[in-house]
Amino acid sequence: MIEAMLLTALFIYGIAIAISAYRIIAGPSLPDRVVALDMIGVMLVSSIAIISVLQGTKAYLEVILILAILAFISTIAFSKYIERGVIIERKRDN
Amino acid sequence: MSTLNIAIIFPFIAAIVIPFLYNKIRKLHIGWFAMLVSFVLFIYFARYVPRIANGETFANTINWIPSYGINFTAYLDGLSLILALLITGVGTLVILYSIFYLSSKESLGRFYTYLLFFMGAMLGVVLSDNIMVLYVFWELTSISSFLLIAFWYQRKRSRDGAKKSLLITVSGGFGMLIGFIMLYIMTGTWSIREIISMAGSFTDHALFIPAMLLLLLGAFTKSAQFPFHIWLPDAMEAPTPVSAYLHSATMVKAGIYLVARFTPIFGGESIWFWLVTGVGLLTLFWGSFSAVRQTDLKAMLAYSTVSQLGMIMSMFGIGSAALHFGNSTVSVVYTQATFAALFHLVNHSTFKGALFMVVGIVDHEVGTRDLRRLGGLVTLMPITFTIAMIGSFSMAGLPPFNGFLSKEMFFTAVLTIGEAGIFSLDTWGTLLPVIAWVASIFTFVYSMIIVFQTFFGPYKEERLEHPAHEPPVGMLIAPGILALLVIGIFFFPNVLGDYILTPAMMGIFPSLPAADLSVPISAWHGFRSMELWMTIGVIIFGFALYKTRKKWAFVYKLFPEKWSFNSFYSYSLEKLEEHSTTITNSYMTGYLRDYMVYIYLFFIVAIGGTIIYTGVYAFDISGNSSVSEFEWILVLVMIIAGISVLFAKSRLTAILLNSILGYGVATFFVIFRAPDLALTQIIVETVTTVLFLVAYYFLPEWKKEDVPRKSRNVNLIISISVGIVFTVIALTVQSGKLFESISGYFENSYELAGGKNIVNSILGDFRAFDTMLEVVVLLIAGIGVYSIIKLKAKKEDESVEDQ
Amino acid sequence: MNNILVMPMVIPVMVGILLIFLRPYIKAQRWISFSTMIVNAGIAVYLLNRIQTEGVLRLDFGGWEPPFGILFVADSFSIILVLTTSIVTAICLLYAFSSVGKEHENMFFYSFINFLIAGINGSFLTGDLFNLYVCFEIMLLASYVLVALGGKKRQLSESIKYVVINIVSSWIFLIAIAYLYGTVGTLNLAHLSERIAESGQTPLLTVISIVFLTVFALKSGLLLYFWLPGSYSVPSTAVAALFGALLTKVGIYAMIRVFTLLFYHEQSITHTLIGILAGLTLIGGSIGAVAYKDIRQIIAYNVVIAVGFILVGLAVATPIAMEGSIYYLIHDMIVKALLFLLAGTMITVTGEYRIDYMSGLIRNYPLFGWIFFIVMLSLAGVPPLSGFIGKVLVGHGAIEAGSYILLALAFISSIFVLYSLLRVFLNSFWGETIISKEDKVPMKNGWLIPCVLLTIGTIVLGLGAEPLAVYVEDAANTLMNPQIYIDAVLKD
Amino acid sequence: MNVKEIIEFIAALLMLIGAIMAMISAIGIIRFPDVYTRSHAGTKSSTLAVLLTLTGAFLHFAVEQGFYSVRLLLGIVFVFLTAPVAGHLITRAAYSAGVKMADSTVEDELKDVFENREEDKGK
Amino acid sequence: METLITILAGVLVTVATYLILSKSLIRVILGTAILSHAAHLLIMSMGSGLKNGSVPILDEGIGPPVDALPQALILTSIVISFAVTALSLVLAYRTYQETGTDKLDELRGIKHE
Amino acid sequence: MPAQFLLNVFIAVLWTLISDEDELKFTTLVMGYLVGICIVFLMHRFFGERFYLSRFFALVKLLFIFNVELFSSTILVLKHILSPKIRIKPGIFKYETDLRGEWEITGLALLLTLTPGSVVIQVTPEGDAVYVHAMDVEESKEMLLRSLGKFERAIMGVTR
Amino acid sequence: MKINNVILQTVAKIVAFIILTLAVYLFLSGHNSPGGGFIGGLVLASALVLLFVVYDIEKVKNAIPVDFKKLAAFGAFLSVGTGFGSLLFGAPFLSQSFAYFDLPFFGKTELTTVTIFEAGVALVVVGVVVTIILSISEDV
Ligand code: NA
Ligand code: NA
Repeated sequence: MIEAMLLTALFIYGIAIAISAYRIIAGPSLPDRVVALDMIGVMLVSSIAIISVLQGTKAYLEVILILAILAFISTIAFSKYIERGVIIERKRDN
Repeated sequence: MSTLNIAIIFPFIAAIVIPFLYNKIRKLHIGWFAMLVSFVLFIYFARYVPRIANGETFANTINWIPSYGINFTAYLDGLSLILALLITGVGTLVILYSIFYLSSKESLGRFYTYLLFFMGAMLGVVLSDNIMVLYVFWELTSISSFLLIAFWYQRKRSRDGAKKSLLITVSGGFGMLIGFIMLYIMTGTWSIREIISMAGSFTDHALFIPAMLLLLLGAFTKSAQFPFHIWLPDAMEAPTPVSAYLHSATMVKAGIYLVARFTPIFGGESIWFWLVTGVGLLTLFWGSFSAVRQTDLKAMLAYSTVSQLGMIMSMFGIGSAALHFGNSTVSVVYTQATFAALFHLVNHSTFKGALFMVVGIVDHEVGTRDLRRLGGLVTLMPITFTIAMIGSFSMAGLPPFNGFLSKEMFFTAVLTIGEAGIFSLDTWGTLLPVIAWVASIFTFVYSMIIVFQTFFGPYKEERLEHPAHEPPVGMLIAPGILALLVIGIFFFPNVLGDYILTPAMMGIFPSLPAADLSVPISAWHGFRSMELWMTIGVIIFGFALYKTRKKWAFVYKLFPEKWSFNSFYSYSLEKLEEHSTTITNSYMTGYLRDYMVYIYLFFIVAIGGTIIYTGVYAFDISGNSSVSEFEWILVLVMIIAGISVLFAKSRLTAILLNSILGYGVATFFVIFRAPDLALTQIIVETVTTVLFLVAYYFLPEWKKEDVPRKSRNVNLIISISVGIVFTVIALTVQSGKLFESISGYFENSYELAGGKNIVNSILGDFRAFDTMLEVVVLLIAGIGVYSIIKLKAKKEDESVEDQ
Repeated sequence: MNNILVMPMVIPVMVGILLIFLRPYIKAQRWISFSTMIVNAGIAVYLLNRIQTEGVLRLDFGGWEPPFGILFVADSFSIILVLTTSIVTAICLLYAFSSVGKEHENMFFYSFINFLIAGINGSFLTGDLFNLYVCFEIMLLASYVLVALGGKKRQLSESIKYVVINIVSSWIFLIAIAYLYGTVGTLNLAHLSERIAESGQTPLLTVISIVFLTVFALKSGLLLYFWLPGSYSVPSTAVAALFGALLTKVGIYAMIRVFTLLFYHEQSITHTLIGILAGLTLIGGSIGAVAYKDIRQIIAYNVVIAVGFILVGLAVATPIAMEGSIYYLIHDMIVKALLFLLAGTMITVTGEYRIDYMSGLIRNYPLFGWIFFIVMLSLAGVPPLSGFIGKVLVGHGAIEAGSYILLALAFISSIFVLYSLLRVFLNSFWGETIISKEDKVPMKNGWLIPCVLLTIGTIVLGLGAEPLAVYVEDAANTLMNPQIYIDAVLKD
Repeated sequence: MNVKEIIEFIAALLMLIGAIMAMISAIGIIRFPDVYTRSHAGTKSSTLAVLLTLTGAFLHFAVEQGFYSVRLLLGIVFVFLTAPVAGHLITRAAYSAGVKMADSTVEDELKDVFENREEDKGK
Repeated sequence: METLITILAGVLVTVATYLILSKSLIRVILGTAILSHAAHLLIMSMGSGLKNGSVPILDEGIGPPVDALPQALILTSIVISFAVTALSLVLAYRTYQETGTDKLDELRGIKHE
Repeated sequence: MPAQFLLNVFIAVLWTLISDEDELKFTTLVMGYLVGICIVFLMHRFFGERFYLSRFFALVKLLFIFNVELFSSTILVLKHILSPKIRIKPGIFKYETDLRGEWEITGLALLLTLTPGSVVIQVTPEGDAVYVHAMDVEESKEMLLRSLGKFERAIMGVTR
Repeated sequence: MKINNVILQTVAKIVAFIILTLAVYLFLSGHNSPGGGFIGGLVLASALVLLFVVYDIEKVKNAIPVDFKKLAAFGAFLSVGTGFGSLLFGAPFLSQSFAYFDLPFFGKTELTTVTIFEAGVALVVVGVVVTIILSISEDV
């Protein structure tokens, strides 16, 4: 039963991801898409947690961490790109 | 090391020495040194005459590439000797002549280097037993000829002439090379003597005829046989001594030598007979016919040479029939044609050499060779005239000059061969004497033109560069000697015959008894001989045609210039370049998309074609692992995201979608039990995204692709096909695994490499080398990026760029 | 222990790395790089002779037994190529010293060259398919940088095409490896050969072999040579020479290796296809070589022709033809380097690219002109220069195998080679001299000496073909008898 | 049912609830009218989902393998730390980029400040 | 699963190919990035079964591990594709900087005759 | 305050030494630390400072408040999402805060943003006010302001 | 209105430290669990990327005054150098050796040349990623 619950959870996550992906494709604005991608990242974190429970291995715990961190970095980069165009400045004015 | 090999190499060494010597010694004409070389060699070869006449032959081998049986074997027999003597003898005379002909302002060092280089190469051709080495020297003669023709390389005509001769002779040489290789394949040896000893044993081989044809291609191009003769008139751009030496006396005889040399192997074959005889006669006719219309003395001599070479060639062809009858007395009759060929070979060298020198003298003294500007020189240049007359009359076949003798023998040959009853000669045989006779008439005509047009008639000083007078004595010595030979041979032909020609015959017909090969030469065959009447006919008709030549000159207009082989040559080269440019430009568009289309088309056609041809596609999903709903959704999301990239209106959207793909792949790595990969993929994906964003700041936003619908459809079809091919093979592989993977071994990574993470152990230990190199790849990319960004072109560099 | 086997690759790698630290010391960089090549040549000579007595050598990295680890395998074929590469590179480096300029040299130029050579030598030596891919990538990455280094407009726009096309071809390589691994489950070449032979090369394997063919056709410029004329005409002369001499050769090497060691069971499909491609390449190259007046284009298409010619030998697949291909490979590496150096120098001294804008150079630079003349003859296969013996042997093989069309195309193509270069010689070296003695750019010894050395190379290789014969014969023999290679790798 | 099984069940339940919340958040980013409101759903409701799911996983490993994963806790901390920043940054970026707010928006006190800034730039 | 993943890879290949055939340099580079995803999925699917086994970390997994070799190969390949993508992006940037265009049909180079 | 911590560690080590077990055990150290906490708490007035763990307790309190807010507002947002017709009136308002310094401002922003229905969209350059985007200004502004106040106080409990 | 980045910068500081720690952890644990030189290096690099994005090049460079090109080269030197190291012991190129030692405090510890090799890998990754990003960003 537990496995069924986990699989269901995973399935639901999958749908959630699919819905978010729709937002990426549909937009309309770029920030919309970034929001959706960020959300996908976070939901993948959860999904991988469930997968590792299902597979019974701790091997993916690093993946979870790394995904959480790098989705964040991605989002920062995208936001900064939208806001300023340049994402790495030589010298910041503030 | 035998002196024979040294004799071949000697001129080469001298050729190398000359430039140095030339720089050191300025006072003495460097030609004297070259002449000494040539003369020494002449004496050297002359000393062989008695022993060769006794039937001896000489051979010596120096190893060159023994692994492939290619060795430098020098072989001297009668046939080689005849040419060696011509090469060195005429060489000596030509150099002597050139010393006075060429002013010391010319680059004499270069000239004599080339000339001696040629002499060595030519000796190599006639003295080599190994056909590969023969080929080596063969090409060297083409090259030296090329260099000599373009001696005045500033002139466009010289360059064009040189180019033409090189292209034609070297191309022919390439064909001949293939022929040689075929011979080797048939016989297993490169040695001519060994091949000859096997003659007859491989005539049924499939390569026999191709080898023969290719060999003849080489011979015909080199000896300026129709239709390859076109290079020879243009080669007249060379300084006159060169024309006299290479393009009449020696190099052009290399092809004839080759035919003679290979007669024992191919002679007796009907194709050989008809090709050699037919092409020879055709050349004879066409050369003499064309010579008449020339207005440039040298061009006239060039066509005359073509014609004469054709005559010699045809005689060798006729003579080859002898081998059809094997070792019988019947065959001896036909060998006389070969004898005549050899005889004329020598004769031609004497009278044509003299004539070229005369033309050179005229050109040198009055500054023109144009027949329309010449005339009346007889009183001003009597000695020159005498030599010219001797040469021309000999060429025309008049007594008491050597040309008469060989011409008579030629008539004999064409007359008798019709009776042989082989090679369909009974039907076509009568044509031979007719062509020979007609050609002789034209020969007579241009010979007369040379004498009368130049030396008689009104003297037009105003149309000459310099007033006419006799040249320095030195210039007359060489042609004078040749003229004396012309007469001397007429009176004592059998000295030549017995000591030189007969031994050469033994080289050509090694299977026939030596005693039967010598032919007594006589000037008088009696009134009943057909040959005499033919000669008389030639003189009568010749004179008539000479006198009326303005009336029938229109004949030449019947063949428009553009139908000539010459125009064909220029036209093809021009069109070749033009079409090449069009063709190459048509597909080398410089547009990446086009190139990618070619590549993908290749991918689809070659691989897809093989799939269909082998019928290999197979799908078997029974071994598949299960698919959970999550995975289905993930796949769908990725597919949709992937396709959406194509429609993304902004590049940022595209990158976001690509991120989905990246994360998706990472998730699949998790699902497929690959934590290391998932980690790497996630980080690399993010860093790549950052990189894209960094670069985007500097790049323009992507606009909608304004591609024509047609090429969009092409792109779509290609993309889908590539995807299909890719997928079909992958699926087939999955259902057709043949072996267990070796990776079971790595499962013991802890015991073997002390690591529990198998992937890491593979990367860090089992396949650490890959990892090490991968680090290098990264490093290259890193510093590469730095270098590419930091190193910018200066503006002035760009200007040359955009040509 | 055969650790010396790895040196031709690892020494350049290490040197390339160290030179990054030696950035300010350009002189040191030059001579270290040069010495590296000389050392490599020495190692190659040593190995070549060891192979004659001990047979094919191997080195298992990390001591992991084949087929599990990665290993280098040295047979005569690969070492001959390593040797030639080292010599040619050393000479091109000499040229680079006085031609690339301080800005380039300061931008890790010599590091990239070393990495390029490391990649090339690694490709020749590796006994592992995936490692071959990695070695290719090293070579390619270095070449990407070298093509673009300098940052001129045309360089950049050509390098972009070069890079993208190579990325795609590397991708095809990768998937080909994946397919093969999926089917036979191993990456070691010898092991692959054994397993493929055991399966009798199933149709599927034949299909996969065509995927490999596609890759190597791209890398070597076999029919898929569109990228070549552009990208070889933009980098600095010394680099172009290295490219012209070496890069396509790696593709050719890989093609020969793969189709003699792995996929030799279905020659009616694979080798026929190679033959067709070689023929088309000869045609396309020949047409291209006479199409343009830009000397860079002319020589680039000459590279293409040589590719076709060498692969005729593979298509024909007789021992003699194989020997011919090997001879021709060596010859072409030397002569193409020379040709590119000459063309580059012509452009430098005249400032022109078109042959009809140059004239009478021989008067100003006589030695230089004669070198060009010799190269022209050598490339056309005129004896006794180096192209001759290879041409004869390939021709021999083609006749034996009855491939008359290929034979004809191969020989006709050499007429085109001759004609294309003859045009250059007649137009640019002969003719009226337009540059006066005062205006002429002085010919640097640094340009001339490398050219002279390579010229000596082509003459010596032609006249002295015999000493090489034993090695070439051994190389061809190993190629034609895969079992020799397999035994060397998989048996102890 | 022993304690272990109960905890395992609870763990699974937490994960399932997390999934459902994520699902609802996802619907949120579809249904909400503008990027600002969507970001509420996107960056935060999903945070809770992650909190629940990772807690579930933590519990699972704790009882199943006796393994108390600091990394999972760290993951939770991480999401809590970063998700709001991400939300903040995206909305800020959207605002800077001039992404329109929904028609139903009633109040924008930032507008004036921003317009001043634009004018400053103009000078 | 294997079939599904292969088809996914095939679709990615199609997309990437289409992108590579386009005019804009950035599209092309993006195409090459997607191409590598496809290759990696393919290599993965070439192992001995995608889910047949546990994580290739001893102690960690239960039962025999999956085929680890393809994973190692992919890792190498990921890093190499990263290097190449970085380099080509920089080239694209420099090309645009020098020539003022990122349209490949305007980057044909010189016209020869 | 570091002094308190060092003292605590010292006690823990001492405890371990006193325990004098056969081998080094982590649990013993933890036990010693707990004992130390008690001792330091009793003694902290001697240092004339706050007990160093009081901030910890404040933090726990903050987290608790936050979690309550998180759940309540999440439910609010989810309700909005799931309601058949979304009737929200979003808007941006300015909130001037007494908090100063990067950590305090950041803390407030994080907490506020994490609670659904509100996002900090800008911080003034002076750092004395934040602009908040609220999902439903009309209905929930009051509630938001209340929780903002709670957060402010809780943060100050930790930092000051 | 100037942008006040206080939230981002504050959080980034914390996050960067966590990532750095994680990087070291992943690097060291790679032999027996996911991680290793590549991954450790990549994580480290991404921490730096984060700092570059959040702050600016000058600030980060002042804080970490390293020539990343040389760092990368040094890393490559280490990796390739371990290969040469095995030559000294007459072992085949790139032979890795490992052994277990009983160290005070650490207990039974495995020491292996792979670690040096992987350290080199990690340095290259960090050096290269940063070099690439800086090269483009600094070019104006
Ligand atoms: Na990303
Ligand atoms: Na909130």
